[in-house]
This record gives sequence, structure tokens and C-alpha cells, in this order.
Amino acid sequence: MRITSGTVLVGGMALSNHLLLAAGVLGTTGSSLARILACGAGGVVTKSIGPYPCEGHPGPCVVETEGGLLNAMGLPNPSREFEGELQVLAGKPVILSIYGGNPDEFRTVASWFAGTAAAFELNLSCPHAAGYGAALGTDPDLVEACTQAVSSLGLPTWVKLTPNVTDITLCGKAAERGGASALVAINTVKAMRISTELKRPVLGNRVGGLSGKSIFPVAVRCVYELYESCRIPIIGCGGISSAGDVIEMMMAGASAVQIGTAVKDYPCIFRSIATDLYSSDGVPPDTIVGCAHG
Amino acid sequence: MRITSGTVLVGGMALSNHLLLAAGVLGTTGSSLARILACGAGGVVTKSIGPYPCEGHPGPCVVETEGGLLNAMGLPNPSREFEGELQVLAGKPVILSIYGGNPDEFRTVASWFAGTAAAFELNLSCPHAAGYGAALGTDPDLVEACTQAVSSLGLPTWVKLTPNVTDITLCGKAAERGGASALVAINTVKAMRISTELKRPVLGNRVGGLSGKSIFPVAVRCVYELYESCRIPIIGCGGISSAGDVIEMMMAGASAVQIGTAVKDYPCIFRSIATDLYSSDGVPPDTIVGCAHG
Amino acid sequence: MGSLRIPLWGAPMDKGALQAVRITAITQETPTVRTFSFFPGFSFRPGQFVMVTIPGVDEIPMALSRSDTITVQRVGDATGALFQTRPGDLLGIRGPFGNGFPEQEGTLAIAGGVGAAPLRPLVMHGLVECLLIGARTADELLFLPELTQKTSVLVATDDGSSGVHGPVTGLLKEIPLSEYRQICVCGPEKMMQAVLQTLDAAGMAGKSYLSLHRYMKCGIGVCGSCCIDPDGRRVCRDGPVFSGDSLLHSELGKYTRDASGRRKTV
Amino acid sequence: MGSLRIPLWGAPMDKGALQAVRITAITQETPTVRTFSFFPGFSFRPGQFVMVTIPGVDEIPMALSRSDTITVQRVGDATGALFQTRPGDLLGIRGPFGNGFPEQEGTLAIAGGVGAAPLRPLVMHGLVECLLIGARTADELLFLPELTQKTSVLVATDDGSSGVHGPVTGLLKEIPLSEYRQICVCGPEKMMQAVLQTLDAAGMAGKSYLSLHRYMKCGIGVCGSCCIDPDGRRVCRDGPVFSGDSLLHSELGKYTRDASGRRKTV
Ligand SMILES: Cc1cc2nc3c(=O)[nH]c(=O)nc-3n(C[C@H](O)[C@H](O)[C@H](O)COP(=O)(O)OP(=O)(O)OC[C@H]3O[C@@H](n4cnc5c(N)ncnc54)[C@H](O)[C@@H]3O)c2cc1C
Ligand SMILES: Cc1cc2nc3c(=O)[nH]c(=O)nc-3n(C[C@H](O)[C@H](O)[C@H](O)COP(=O)(O)OP(=O)(O)OC[C@H]3O[C@@H](n4cnc5c(N)ncnc54)[C@H](O)[C@@H]3O)c2cc1C
Ligand SMILES: Cc1cc2nc3c(=O)[nH]c(=O)nc-3n(C[C@H](O)[C@H](O)[C@H](O)COP(=O)(O)O)c2cc1C
Ligand SMILES: Cc1cc2nc3c(=O)[nH]c(=O)nc-3n(C[C@H](O)[C@H](O)[C@H](O)COP(=O)(O)O)c2cc1C
Ligand code: FES
Ligand code: FES
Repeated sequence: MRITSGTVLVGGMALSNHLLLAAGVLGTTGSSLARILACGAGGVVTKSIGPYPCEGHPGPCVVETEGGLLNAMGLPNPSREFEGELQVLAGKPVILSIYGGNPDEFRTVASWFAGTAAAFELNLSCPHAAGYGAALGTDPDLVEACTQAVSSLGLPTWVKLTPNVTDITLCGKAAERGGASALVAINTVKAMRISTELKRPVLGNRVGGLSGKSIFPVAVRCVYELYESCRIPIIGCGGISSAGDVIEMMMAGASAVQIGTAVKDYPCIFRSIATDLYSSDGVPPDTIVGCAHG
Repeated sequence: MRITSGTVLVGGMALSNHLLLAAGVLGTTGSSLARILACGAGGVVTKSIGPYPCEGHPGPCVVETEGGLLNAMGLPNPSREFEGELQVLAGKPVILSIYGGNPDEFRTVASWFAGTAAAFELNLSCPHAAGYGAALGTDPDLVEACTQAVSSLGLPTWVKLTPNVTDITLCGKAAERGGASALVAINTVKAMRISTELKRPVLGNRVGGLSGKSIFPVAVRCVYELYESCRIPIIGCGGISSAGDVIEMMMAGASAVQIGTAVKDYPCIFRSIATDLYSSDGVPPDTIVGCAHG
Repeated sequence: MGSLRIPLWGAPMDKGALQAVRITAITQETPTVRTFSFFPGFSFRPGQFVMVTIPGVDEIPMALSRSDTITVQRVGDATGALFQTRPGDLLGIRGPFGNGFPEQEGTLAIAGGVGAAPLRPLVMHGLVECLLIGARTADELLFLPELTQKTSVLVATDDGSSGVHGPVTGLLKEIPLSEYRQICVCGPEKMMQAVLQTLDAAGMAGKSYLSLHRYMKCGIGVCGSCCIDPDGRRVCRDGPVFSGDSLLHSELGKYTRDASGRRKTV
Repeated sequence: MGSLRIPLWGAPMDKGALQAVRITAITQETPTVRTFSFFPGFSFRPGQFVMVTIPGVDEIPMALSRSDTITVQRVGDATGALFQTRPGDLLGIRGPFGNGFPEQEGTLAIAGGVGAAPLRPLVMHGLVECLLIGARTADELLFLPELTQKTSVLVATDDGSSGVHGPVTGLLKEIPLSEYRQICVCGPEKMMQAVLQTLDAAGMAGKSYLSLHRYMKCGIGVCGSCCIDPDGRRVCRDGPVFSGDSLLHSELGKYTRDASGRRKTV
């Protein structure tokens, strides 16, 4: 199955295709983001930027597992200085990922970038940063408040959700109430590996988040559940590595997708997926979004 | 790293080794359970038995995914007639898995088998059975009440937890308050796959549970978290397929383990793991349980 | 069990996944049996089965009667829904699963009713020297013209409308059993039990291979619904074809289990 | 980049996982540099690096100076903690990662300080015809006796305590650059920048290979912390060895980024 290409209107953005770079993957520098755009991505989400510069967790920060990656980067970021990185990206479809410890911090960071970013994505979902990410994102009231704080600035505001909750639709609905333009699902699944030789968790932060192929079925389920409960568009993320995965996510209810881990081995995966995904005799994308709910 | 063999005292049971069959895998008939014991399992958990016979969900009930299995069996079981199956297992280390829609149903089923089963395991965690399993197991109060209803019968009562919650330790602590003898973590991770050709979810029940290698890092994390919060023993389950995995689970905090999906390709995996796991010059198992928390 | 005598046809399949196939033709074989042809087909070994999804209804096990056909008797909901499909419709397929029959020349095949389906490929590839085939009535005899071209066929019908009057076991008396290298059997449970008894009396249980039916949910050996007593072997994975001697003291012909796992007398 | 001239030693490693190794020996090479030998070693190509975990402290990138050694200069917390370990202690290793130097004979190697570590295997395997080596002082010259046995060595020191007085670039004037098939360089950023300028002026940038250092967190090309401007190449995955001409208009020698991603002048 293939779909027709064309401008993708989603969550207040107009993208050249359905394939975006996920937050935190090769998103620390402007030139890296530009490289990914040159590799065929329809849009790029930056590394999550916070109210203060942060060096992240001690290493190891990433380790490969069977079928996935486990990471606990700890949200390293240059904070406001990231403005410098965005200069080479002026006019490009760049979504700035933001984290903060409360609604005010989210708004502060957003206001710094209101002139340079095309949209915001709120990281309410990182599972391994005490006081940030999922620490807020598991509480629907805080999700609503943080979303509200940013969406009121008037730029498209995407909210990225964590799968590590009993009911992801409660958080999706809270973001919708807060004025989100789109939901992004999912961030990593809380996980751990232990080095039996060193007798300690592999990651410096002990607990981390699982990404990659292993979590694809979890991501599809989350997108499917959100599609049943929310009206704003959903951007699917988690374990996508082929055009078939993109179609599957779209049938679950995603209007576009983000790709993270799979970029590691092949930064130009965007171009190769697009080649497999689009065809002039394909079906219109709108006809397949959510079609598995029939 | 190897450990010494010997009787394993865990959750009110005395087992010949650390390796148990997980609930619902080849656990529908007495002869199948006997086969697994003959294949070297230290104990077997039965298919979950409920208050009424149940045919389960329409098919497909199981589908393979990369690195795992997705299932939505729907708790098929012969209910009280399962007594007949247990006859060939008299005196064997059989743990009866139970499901019910409320504390009374749990107690009723348990009372039927109080003479034949060596212990009970409460399925408060199956992610795809409306009104059962995780429908109760995500609510700490219900976890406590169901545990209480069964543990008061006086037999060892294990409580199997779902990872599909915001904080698994709340459910672990609830089970502990209810008088559980041990915690079993984890049941499957809620997930879905869609057939892009058929344009519908693959499973008859649409949503199912992911098991196998894909979820091992999630299971290790859950066991690790429970070990920090609870005092009763933990039985690790989820994606275990080698002696190294068993050691890793024990270091996370597991006193014994259950194996499900990996049994599919090789029912005698218990014997082969035991061969790799035990050695007379190994370290005592007690010295490694939870050692990754140091 | 037997080395590979029959070339594998078609594309190998990702056995784990659910693959869609499109129905290309539906052939009425007998009043109650239809063959569904589909595309694409895939490589298999005679006696293997697939799990067939009728979308939105259920998934059921079916032997492959060719690399791209299943031959189905209408008995209930799922087979009924299958009979409602038309060419062009999609089905889901998982498999092929199970072990299949040993592939040896000099085979005596014994088929009852739709049990002719998994035996058909053995016959069509010239491995079967003689086929005993039974059905309720003459018009329920499956694949007869085709099979007759490839092997010598003896017929029995319950109502005597063709061949010997009575069960297919009646034909066994006339057959020099020990002259065959193996005996492959598929049919209704009671028929297979009767055949096995006769073969055992003739000392041929060890050279016979029976394809069993049990309630299957996963098809891959994990759920336990198809396990047989007393040894807990899985029909889907350790079978569906078992040697006759390994079934002599089993539940075969005595009881089976339903979808919930409750025993029911055969 | 270059075909495989040097046999791979040791066992291949599961690159994805964190593997423990045991320190077998610690050698004081210079007042600030120690070589840590460990077991087991593993196959690698000269110029590749590993991510080394000092348990409970941090993980840092280190070039392999042999298949089972790293050679470390003490500069801060993690290297300081490494200097506290003893033989028998465990380290974690991920890797080897990165591309390594092309393996060609007729190489001119240029090492500054601990930059001699990744160049050592090239020399020891006879690929290096001439080595220019620099350090702050005579006693900071790394591996000197060993290297002198395998190749002709020219020395420069900042304080003039051995060889030419001044930076290693000073030696370059005496060298007939175009006679070498390639020029491999590793050392402090400023030194590499100066070397590259000289090589470029001599028209040799396209035949030179520089091993870069950038802040690394993942080592496998996913986190983005080691990316260089202006093209976003990843030092850990697309490097650490880059051809000189591809670095001419890069951030090399100008700025680098710290753990948080903030730029700092070199
Ligand atoms: C390995 C194997 C190969 C088979 N090959 C063929 C074949 O080639 N042609 C053919 O017509 N039939 C074959 N069958 C039998 C076929 O699977 C059943 O007739 C079919 O499942 C009935 O489904 P239903 O919903 O129409 O009937 P229902 O009304 O659901 O049930 C009727 C009877 O069919 C059987 N049955 C139902 N569901 C299943 C199931 N999931 N697994 C096993 N048995 C079931 C039970 O005995 C049940 O009592 C095979 C069975 C097995 C196990
Ligand atoms: C590919 C590569 C190979 C290397 N090979 C060697 C070698 O063979 N021998 C050797 O002594 N050193 C080598 N280094 C440098 C070494 O990684 C740093 O000296 C070490 O990380 C310092 O850690 P620290 O905690 O002791 O210092 P800190 O006090 O943390 O920092 C001191 C400086 O070291 C650098 N640094 C710190 N952490 C990292 C990191 N994670 N990644 C990269 N740089 C870092 C930074 O420039 C920092 O300013 C290599 C670096 C790279 C990228
Ligand atoms: C190394 C790494 C760093 C990440 N950093 C961030 C981040 O800063 N902010 C964020 O919202 N998500 C972050 N993520 C999560 C990804 O954006 C994505 O949600 C997740 O990895 C699942 O998608 P994938 O399987 O395609 O990688 C990170 C993931 C990885 C692997
Ligand atoms: C086919 C299948 C059926 C299962 N049935 C049950 C069940 O009845 N009760 C239960 O508590 N868990 C059931 N489970 C969950 C397993 O017991 C186990 O918790 C899960 O599969 C993770 O372990 P694994 O990765 O080793 O399979 C089932 C799992 C599978 C794959
Ligand atoms: S059908 Fe599941 S084990 Fe055979
Ligand atoms: S260190 Fe992570 S991309 Fe290079």
C-alpha cells in the first residue's frame, strides 16, 4: 500500500511529507538538524530545551538492547543559547521541544523561541528526569496547565505524551483542553538493564527509556487509544523504521509520524521511507488515517 | 556468573529450582503442566481459572511480532472443571492462577482449589479482558481487597502485577497490605499491531498484551522498582530466555522467575537454563538477589 | 520424519506475521465442501496447516490442499462466514505450521471426508501407491477424479452410494498392509481411532502417521489449547501428524477439549 | 577508506551491550598518562575508540592503544576516578566504535600528547614510515622507545627538553610531504588545526586523516552531542577520523561544544 505525496497539514504546520525527526535524536545542533532536513525529513523536532543549561546524567547514557535502545540522557541542553543553533534553520520546519518543571518554565522557554521556532512540542513525557517530563506528564491537571501556558502564546503547540501511565487518553484529553494543536505519542517506555558483571544498572541514571522496534506495538496501541478519545491530530512515534510502519501508524490514527532510533544507523532513512511510502497512484493519506477503527 | 542449586523457598513454596512456568502458557491441561515439570521447571502456574467457563476472544488470539508475541486470549478456561486436570499433578508444585471480577469471585475460585493447589496466583494484570485482570489491578484498593479475600484462606497467595500503570509500586504495596506472600511482575504490556492489508487490528480483540524479549527491559525495571518499595519476595517475569536473563532479574530483586513466551520454541528450556545457571562452585543465590541496588 | 522429497512451492512466508491473501477462486467440491484458492501461495510440506482469519469473525486452522488452496467443510460460524466470501475478498493467513507427513514413496493413504485435503498433495506428487477414501455419500467424496489419475483408489461410503458400504475401515481388510512403507491417515476422530486399532492389530502402528484435529487458538505452541493427553504434546507444534504408536494410549478417540478447555467425549 | 591490512585481534564483541573487562595491569607511561590493560581484549581497527565506564562515575570515550589497552591522560573527574582503580577492578566497555584510520603503508603519522594512543597500532604494524611526535616536555613523550623500534621518529617539545623546541608543526617543514601516501594525525585541537593548515598549503589536505575529539554521550550516532559544523557529521559514527579536506571549512580549531551543547572557543 502506498499513499500520494503532497503538503501535509498537521497541528498547525505545513510539512513537505509525513516524516519528522523525533526529539532528542541528533537534535542538539543546528547543522545536525539541517542535515536531517537535507536527508528528506518533512520537519525536525529539536532536542528538548529547558529553562537552564543542563549537562545531563552521568554515563552510560545509552545502551543497545535486543530490538531497541535504552537511554537516560537526562535532558542535556544549552537552554537559551540554543537560539544560536537555530540561525542556520531560519524558515525551516523546526519544532522546538521544551521541558520545564512547571507551567511558567514552559512558557518562559517558549517565549524565548517564539520568533524562531515554527511550533512547540512539550516534553511532558521523558521517563528519567526527576521533576521534569513524565513527572508532570502523568498528571492530567499539570498537562493541561503546561499546555495552556504555552498554547496561549499563539504558536502551534504539540504535546508529547508518555506511555508510562494507566490511561494515556486522560493525558491526551487534558492536552486537548489546554489548547494543544496536536498530540505526539509516544516517548520512551520506562525500562532498565543491569550489567550482571558489574552488578549494577547499565545506565548512569539506573532507570531509562526504551525506544526502537521493541516499543512499536506499544506506540500503535497508544495512538489507537488516543484516536478514539481525542479530536486533535496525533503524531505517531515509537519504533518506526519502514514505510509499512508508517502506514500502520496512520491506520491506528496518526496524521504524521516521528522517527528517532532508526535514524541512528541511517540518517537518510527519511528519504528511503518516502521512496517506499509515496506513489502517484497511491491512495490519499486522509483515507487511511484511523481506518483501522472501522 | 553462576549460582548454587538447592531448594528455593519463595512466597510460601519450596521449589526445586528458581524457574517456573508463567501463567497461561501451555497451562490449560494437566498433562501439559506435567510435561513442563518433567522438562525441569521448578514449579508451574496454571492457565488463569475464573468463576465461569470462558471460550476466550475470537481469533486471531496470538501473533508474532519482532522480538515478541502479542496475545489476547481472553482468559479461556474450564472454570471449576479444571479440578479434573489437576488430578495427575497431585503433590506437585502447582500454583493455580485465578481471575475474577471482584474479591468474592477470586475467593470462590480459590476455595474450589484450596485442597489441590499448592498456592494461588492472582491475575490482577491481564491487559485485555474487560472487567477482569488489569481492570482491577490498576486500582490499589481493589488489589488489596482481592488479595485479602484469597490470602485469608491461608494458602500462599502470589499477586501478579501489570506494568500498564503509572506507578507499579502502589499496586505492589497494596498487595503486600492484603497479605500477599509474593509479587509476580510482570504480565504483558498493552499493545497492538494492525494488518495494513486488512486495515484492522490483527488480534480479534484488537488490543492485546506484548510478551517476550521486547519487554525484558520493562520487566527488569518493574522488579527493580518493587524491590525498593516492598518487603515480600518478587518473582520476575517477562522476556526471560537465558540464564543471563535470570541472573539479571535476580540482581534487580527477583527471588525466582517465571518463563512464558520462550517456552514456545523449546518446552525444555527450563532444563537448559538450569544447566547454564547452576554450578556447585557458583555463588549462593541469596547474595545476588537485589544486589544491583547497592 | 522423512527427508524432503517434494519441492517447496511458492514464496517462503514470514510465519510469525498475519499475511493477507486475496481469494482468487471458490470451487464447490461437494455439497458441503468448497476449495478456496488464494494469492499469493507459499511453500509448505504436505500435512502442514495454516491459521485462516476471516476478518472480523474468527481464526481457524485449515490444512493446505495445495500451496494456494484450502478445502473447507462448512460446520459452524467461521466456516459459515468463509462460505459467504467471494473472489476478491481478503483473508488473513498465519503459517504454514506443524510438521506434515513424512514424504516417502510407497505410501498407503487413508482419507475420511474433508481429511482428504491434507493427503491430496502426497497423492498428487506420486508418493501414494494406494488411497482408501471414505465419505458419507458418493457426492461427498473429495477430489476423486483428480486423485484417481494419480493413484489406485478404493472407495467406501456410509450409505453405500459408491464403493463399499460402510466405514473406510471396511476397506482395510483387503489391503496387504505390510507391503507399504508407511500409512498416512486423516479423517474424523472416530474413523482414525478405528483405523489405528486395525493397524495396531496388524503390527503397523509404528509405520502409520495420523493427522489430528484439536481446538487451536495460537497454532504456534504457546497457548496450550491443543495439548493431548497423556503426554501433553501440542497438536499444532509437535503435530498435527503423529506416529500411530505414539497415539495408542492417548486421548485419541476418547475425548477432546473445547475452546474453554473443557473435555468433551468424541 | 583503505582495505584491511592489519589482522583483527581478539574476539569480536557484542558492540551494542555494555561488556565488563577486568584491569590486568596499569602502566605509568608519563607523569600524567597511564596505560590500562584489561581482559578480554577484542578486535578493532586502528583509530577506533571505546566508551569506557568507570562504574558509578561516568562513561568516557577512549581510543584503543592496543586490542586490550587504553592509554589515558588524567584531566578531570572520570579520568581521575580511572586513576584510582587497581588491577583486578572491573570497567565497562562499549564498542569499538567509529571508522579508524585508512590502513596503508607509507604513512606519515603526526602525534601530539596522548594523541599518540590511536596512532600506536598503525606504527606497531609497520604502516608508518615516519612519525612526528610532540609533547609538552620530554617526559611526556608517549611510547617513545617502542615506537622508535618500528619507525623513524622526529621529536618536538614545547619546552625544548627533547628534539625540536616548539610545537610539532615545526617538524613539518623538514618533511617531504608529497612522498607519503597518507598523513594520519591525532593531537590537541589547536595542534591539529595548525597541522591541517600546513598540509593544505602543501596541497596534502586530501591525503590527510585527522582523528577528532568531541563531547560524546552515546558513541553510536544517536544523541547528537558530537556533531560538527557545518555539515552535522557525527564524530562518533561518521568519524572520529575525517579526511583533512572535509574539515577545511569546519568548526575544527574554532569551537567545540560541552556536555550541555553550549559552544566554547577552543
Ligand atoms: C490441523 C487442522 C487442520 C484442519 N484442516 C481442515 C481442513 O482442511 N478442512 C476443513 O474443513 N476443516 C479442517 N479443520 C477443522 C476446522 O478447523 C474446523 O472445522 C473449523 O475450525 C470450524 O470452525 P467453525 O467456526 O465453522 O465451527 P464452530 O461452530 O466454531 O465449531 C465446530 C467444531 O469445529 C471445531 N473447531 C472450531 N474452532 C476450531 C479451532 N479454532 N480449532 C480447531 N477446531 C475448531 C470444533 O470441533 C467445533 O466443535 C482442521 C482442523 C485442524 C486442527
Ligand atoms: C574519540 C575519542 C578518543 C579519545 N581517546 C583518548 C585517549 O586515548 N586517551 C585520553 O587520555 N583521552 C582520550 N580522549 C579524551 C577523553 O575522552 C577525555 O579526556 C575524558 O573524557 C575526560 O573526562 P574527565 O571526566 O576526566 O574530564 P572532565 O573534567 O569531565 O572534562 C575535561 C575535558 O575532557 C573532555 N571530555 C569530558 N568528557 C568527555 C566525553 N564524554 N566525551 C568527549 N570528551 C570529554 C572535555 O573536553 C572536557 O572539557 C578521547 C576522546 C574522544 C572523543
Ligand atoms: C537518545 C535519545 C534521546 C531522546 N531525547 C528526547 C528528548 O530530549 N525529548 C523528547 O521528548 N524525547 C526524547 N527522546 C524520545 C524520542 O523522541 C522518541 O519519543 C522515542 O525514542 C521513541 O521513538 P523511536 O523508537 O523512533 O526512537 C529521545 C530518545 C532517544 C533514543
Ligand atoms: C499466550 C499467552 C497467554 C497468557 N495467559 C495468561 C494468563 O492466563 N494469566 C496470566 O496471569 N498471564 C498470562 N500470560 C502472561 C504471561 O504469564 C507472562 O506474564 C507474560 O507473557 C510475560 O512473560 P514472557 O515474556 O516470559 O512470556 C499469558 C501470556 C501469553 C503469551
Ligand atoms: S494451538 Fe496453542 S499450543 Fe497449539
Ligand atoms: S556521541 Fe551521540 S551522536 Fe555521537
